[in-house]
Amino acid sequence: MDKYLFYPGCSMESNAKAYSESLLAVCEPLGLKLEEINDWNCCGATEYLGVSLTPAYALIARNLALAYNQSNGTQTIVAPCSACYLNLAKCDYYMQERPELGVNVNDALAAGGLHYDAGSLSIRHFLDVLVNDVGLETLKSKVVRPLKGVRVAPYLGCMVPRPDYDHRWSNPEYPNELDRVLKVIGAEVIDFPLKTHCCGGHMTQIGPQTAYELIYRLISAADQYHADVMATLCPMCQMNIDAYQGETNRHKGSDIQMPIVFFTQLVGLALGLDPKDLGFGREFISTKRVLDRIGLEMPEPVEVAPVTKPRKKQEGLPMPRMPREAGDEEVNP
Amino acid sequence: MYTVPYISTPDPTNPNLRFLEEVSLRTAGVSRLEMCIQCGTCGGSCPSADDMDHTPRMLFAMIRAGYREQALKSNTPWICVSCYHCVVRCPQGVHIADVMYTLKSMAIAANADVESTAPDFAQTFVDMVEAYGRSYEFGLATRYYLKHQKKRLPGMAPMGLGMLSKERMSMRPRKIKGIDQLHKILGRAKELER
Amino acid sequence: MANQEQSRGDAPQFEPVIIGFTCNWCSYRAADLAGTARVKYPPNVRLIRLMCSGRLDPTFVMKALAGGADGVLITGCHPGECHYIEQNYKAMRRYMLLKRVLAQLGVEPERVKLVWASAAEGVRLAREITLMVEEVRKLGPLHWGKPNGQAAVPEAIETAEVTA
Amino acid sequence: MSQPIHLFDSDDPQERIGVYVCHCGTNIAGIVDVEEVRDWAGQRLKDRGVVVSRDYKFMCSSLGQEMIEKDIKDLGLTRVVVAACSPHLHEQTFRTAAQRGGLNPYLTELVSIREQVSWVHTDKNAATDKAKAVVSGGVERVIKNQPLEPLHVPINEATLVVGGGIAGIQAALEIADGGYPVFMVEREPSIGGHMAQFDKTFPTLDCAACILTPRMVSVGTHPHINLFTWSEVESVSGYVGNFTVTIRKKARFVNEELCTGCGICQEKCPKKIIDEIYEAGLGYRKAVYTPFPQAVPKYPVIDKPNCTYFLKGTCKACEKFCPTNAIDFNQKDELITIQVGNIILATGYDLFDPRRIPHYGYGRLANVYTSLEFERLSNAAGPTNGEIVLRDGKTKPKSVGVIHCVGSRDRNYNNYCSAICCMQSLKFAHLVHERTGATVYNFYIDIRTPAKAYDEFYQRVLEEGTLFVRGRVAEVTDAARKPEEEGRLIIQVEDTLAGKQRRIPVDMVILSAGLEPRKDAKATAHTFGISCSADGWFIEKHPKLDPVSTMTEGIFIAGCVTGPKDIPATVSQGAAAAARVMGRIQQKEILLEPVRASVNPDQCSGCRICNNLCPFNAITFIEDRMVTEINPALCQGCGTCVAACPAGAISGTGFSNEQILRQIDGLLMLNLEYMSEAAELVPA
Repeated sequence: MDKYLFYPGCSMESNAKAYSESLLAVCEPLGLKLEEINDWNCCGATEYLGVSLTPAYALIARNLALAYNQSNGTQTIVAPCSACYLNLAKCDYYMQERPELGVNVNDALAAGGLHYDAGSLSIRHFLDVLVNDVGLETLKSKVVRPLKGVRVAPYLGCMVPRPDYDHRWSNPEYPNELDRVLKVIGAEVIDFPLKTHCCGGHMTQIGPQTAYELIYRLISAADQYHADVMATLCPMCQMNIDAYQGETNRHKGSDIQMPIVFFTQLVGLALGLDPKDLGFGREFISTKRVLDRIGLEMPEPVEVAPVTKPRKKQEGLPMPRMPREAGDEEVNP
Repeated sequence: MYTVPYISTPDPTNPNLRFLEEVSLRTAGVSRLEMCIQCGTCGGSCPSADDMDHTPRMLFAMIRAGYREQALKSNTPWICVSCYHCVVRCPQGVHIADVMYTLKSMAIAANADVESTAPDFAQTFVDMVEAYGRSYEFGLATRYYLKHQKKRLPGMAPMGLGMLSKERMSMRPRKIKGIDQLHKILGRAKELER
Repeated sequence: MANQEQSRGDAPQFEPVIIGFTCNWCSYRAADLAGTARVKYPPNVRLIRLMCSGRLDPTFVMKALAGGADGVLITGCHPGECHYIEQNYKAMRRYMLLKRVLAQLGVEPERVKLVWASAAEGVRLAREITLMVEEVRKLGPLHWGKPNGQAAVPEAIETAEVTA
Repeated sequence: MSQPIHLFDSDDPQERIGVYVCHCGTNIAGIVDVEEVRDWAGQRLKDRGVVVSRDYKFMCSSLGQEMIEKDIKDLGLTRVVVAACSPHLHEQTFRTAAQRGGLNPYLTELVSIREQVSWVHTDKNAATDKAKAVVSGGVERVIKNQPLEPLHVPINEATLVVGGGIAGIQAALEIADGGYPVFMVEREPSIGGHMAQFDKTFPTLDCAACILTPRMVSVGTHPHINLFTWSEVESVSGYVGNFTVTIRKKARFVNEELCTGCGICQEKCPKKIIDEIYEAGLGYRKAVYTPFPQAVPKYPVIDKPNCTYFLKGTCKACEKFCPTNAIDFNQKDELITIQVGNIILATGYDLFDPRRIPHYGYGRLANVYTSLEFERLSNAAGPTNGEIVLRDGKTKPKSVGVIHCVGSRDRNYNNYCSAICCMQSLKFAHLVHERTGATVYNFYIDIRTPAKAYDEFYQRVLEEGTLFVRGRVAEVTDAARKPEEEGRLIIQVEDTLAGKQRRIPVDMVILSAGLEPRKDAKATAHTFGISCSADGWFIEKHPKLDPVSTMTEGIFIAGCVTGPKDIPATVSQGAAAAARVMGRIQQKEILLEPVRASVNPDQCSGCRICNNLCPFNAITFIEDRMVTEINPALCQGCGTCVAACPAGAISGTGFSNEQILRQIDGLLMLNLEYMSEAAELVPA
């Protein structure tokens, strides 16, 4: 069983829960073992880099240093989230390209008793591992429920195939890895020209007009190609296209219903897993038509009443204070 | 693979750095900004160019020409969605996306008057991360929307509730164990940044 | 002679002497180009023209270090661009061997450097020279064959033979 | 000297050396204290044999040279050191001056104190000190210089021209017209090269075929040209003046003696194949074919991998209908060996494959064409008889976008400018306008029209109303955003002059693809023993002053093998290479620089370490005597074997161990008797 260090990233425990569930679910049948990096921290997404340089890279490098200490010969980190994958890879690369940056970052890490030699880990995306380590042949041999008749628009978004510091992908604009995986699991794969175009990223928050336009371009193109569903590998893409589709439609005066799921969810279906265990039902745009095609029942949509508890007094940041629960760490004591 | 860059980085101790050199120096990696041939591949590739004050290419020309104030005021870096299309297409290998990050951080440092709420969003995100070690979407969204986008709140509320009910957003933050260690690291990094 | 310049400077700082071996077709022309373009670099390097970096007999390097040079810069065409087709690869292999021998003799690796520079790369060559002079300056003098006779030449070099 | 670490021979013959330090106006004298260097050399190097040291404003002037000549005669100088500019500039000048004075020219040394001292340093003292060291190195080296004679090599009159494009054709015709025999080898069934595929040539717009065909016919019928088409060079041995070349003449399956070129076989052949080469994939040919009607020679070839008879064992339609029984299915490849004195390589270029830029859509979007495809499309003899139409074969485009710099000027593909694309794209714009009246957009980074009548052509295309958009195209897509974009190709670009991102819908896109070295360029370079850049372009002996020669004596290059060129430049190079070859032939023999390695058989231990080091095959092992020998005509003088010989049996003239070791001594001032004294010299 191949073992990898695993850097889930913040989204995996929140908005991309379906990704997390399905990814962990498919590892077992595919013979992959992921060992989570202990006490990893946020990679800073696209925000921290825009605020400062050294702190942003030190933030990322803490994860690399922790991972290296934990590596035990497992020199590969797998990151499923696009921004995390890019940031980890970028940090490793730039610490080499600009030795001064490497020195500064290690200076900062030393304050926390850590050190990282750039270049000592390889940072890979889960899709890359699936295609190149597990192999499509193996994947094919494990398919028990081919996704026959499901028209899928493969959608990778930006940050995984680009800028591709380590030349791991077939092409930064038109990579074929995701297409090949989807073909192997029996889906009808659309040659989707917008497969690496942008979903708008954080613009859904700060410049919604821009974001709605980008989301509209994607969903309308997928719709023109008669896709049943889009398959992605990025939490941000999934979130934008799924959760903001309603707003986009309202804004554009359109009525497109284009579900988007994580590719691991589709792989899980093909491997015969239960849709419920793969996070189906967490999406805003129903995936019923996808499951219908392969004769599966749509699981009940996940609806949990939000937990609200009284706020605790807190110093420091002007934050809504949150309750403390068992197993949770003290918040700003 | 990593290859040795040919372009030299400017001397940080030089008190008379040109704006271009300053931007290069503050960019991670080797920016290659001086290599720009103004071909417009970046502006052509940009998915959000329509909303920008200046296309990236124009912004680079402004940086070269030393229009510091105007460049830092430009909303262009804040509209950049980090899609890296321009980066891989740039015939001169300019690290465009990273230059955008640099301009953002310089604008924040210079308190530049940017017509966008993006700087505040970024700062709020960073505050959250620094407090907990992980991102905290609920806190971020609440604080940011209350401050800047009150009008959008009614529209967004159902979605927010949906996120909560689908367990895709948690109302409480998660905090890492090594938060003290992280604070030390970031503290030292901030010292070095100065 | 290594101290010649030192006696003249206001603040006495160590001025290393570096012998540079250049290829007639690329790096020597790069040095010419640096001149034509008036690119400045420190005067500590003295160049010797060979027809090809493949001509570099490791003995030359030993000889230069033994004779008082504080560093040796070996330059040649980029891999794949040798005017004699592939002889720079041989230079590269010899360089690797030479580095091992020198390490055994206690010479710091920074003192002997291999740099590729095409005929068009005058600026690059000047930069590499500048960097190397700085590095060697930091290391201080190599006490081989210095006239005050304190540090004698290790006997090993008299007999050291390195061949490809 | 407390440490006996240098190699001075006490038995050095006492040389009489003259040292000449040049001011070069203020070029040197502005930084280096020339008088001080002169005095220093005269005094401190006296014991090393310096009998005279002088300075002069311009040593390279006739007065400066005469000064050296006079000293040689009057003072009996045996060695000369000139400290001035780079040896690449004036080495020959001073050697000749010494020779006029009666000295062997190789007993002079020119050391550079301009390019390597005065122009690159600012501290006058340090520069003067370095100049002294450089002079000292030159003096030590020149003591060990040997009198040398250039090598004489006889020249075979025949020439091999590889490649039958316009460069090779021009070169072959020039030499053959001069009355010397030429062998021409061409890989394809016909000569003509890329030019035969073109429709019009810029900027005059004359028809390519009309100007090329007469030349091709001349080659085919020339009494001095021996043409091998459908052939490739297998191996080359020997050296300048005396090359032995083996040519593989591939089986044509058509007997050239009997074939009249009537073309009936092509008519009758039932097998139709897409022609990837001549028609650039846009048209068809038969399994027995000549690439085009004007092919030279006119004999067809049978394409064995596609021939029904070879595939299935039956058919033989061509054999049945051939009126002269020229079809011969039993033909085999032939190996032919020829002797030539010189070789001209004119193997041309390959077109950049735009499939490598997926966002331009070539291969994915039907109506995206390459430049070569468009050439065939607009060619009256092409697959559409010159109709410019979409891939459906009938619709005329209403708007066309021409994209410049595809695969050129781009770090991701090729760094260089492909030189011809601007003019080619302007030509496309003109042809589209003329033939279809469509709106034409040209997307460019810079318009480069730097040759005769080129910019005038640009003006003309502007007048015709072509719309120029300054901006490198970001992508070509069929993903429509607006109704007017539907079903069309959308070119997304920043119009950098307007500062706006634009999306321009068109019907057809033409990619002006760049030129690349032949895929097998490196193998070709290896076969002929010449050097090739990392890209794969062949390297000239000197990019400006000797652009058609290579480092390997007797092997010349012409046309696009050294980099992208337009037709006029290519033809000029073909003619230039021919002139160089004819000059050689007429000399009957050539003189080679005597920078060569040689083996002292008494010292050679026969270890054979050097045997595999020579890329020019100059080193051979003589089995019966168990020693290695070096062929001086093949040796190029790199010195790798000299450095490798563990017995020190190989010496390299001009760059001997003694010369270099002595120069090191000189540069380090070890030649001064006592180091302590040397230090005293320096004024405090």
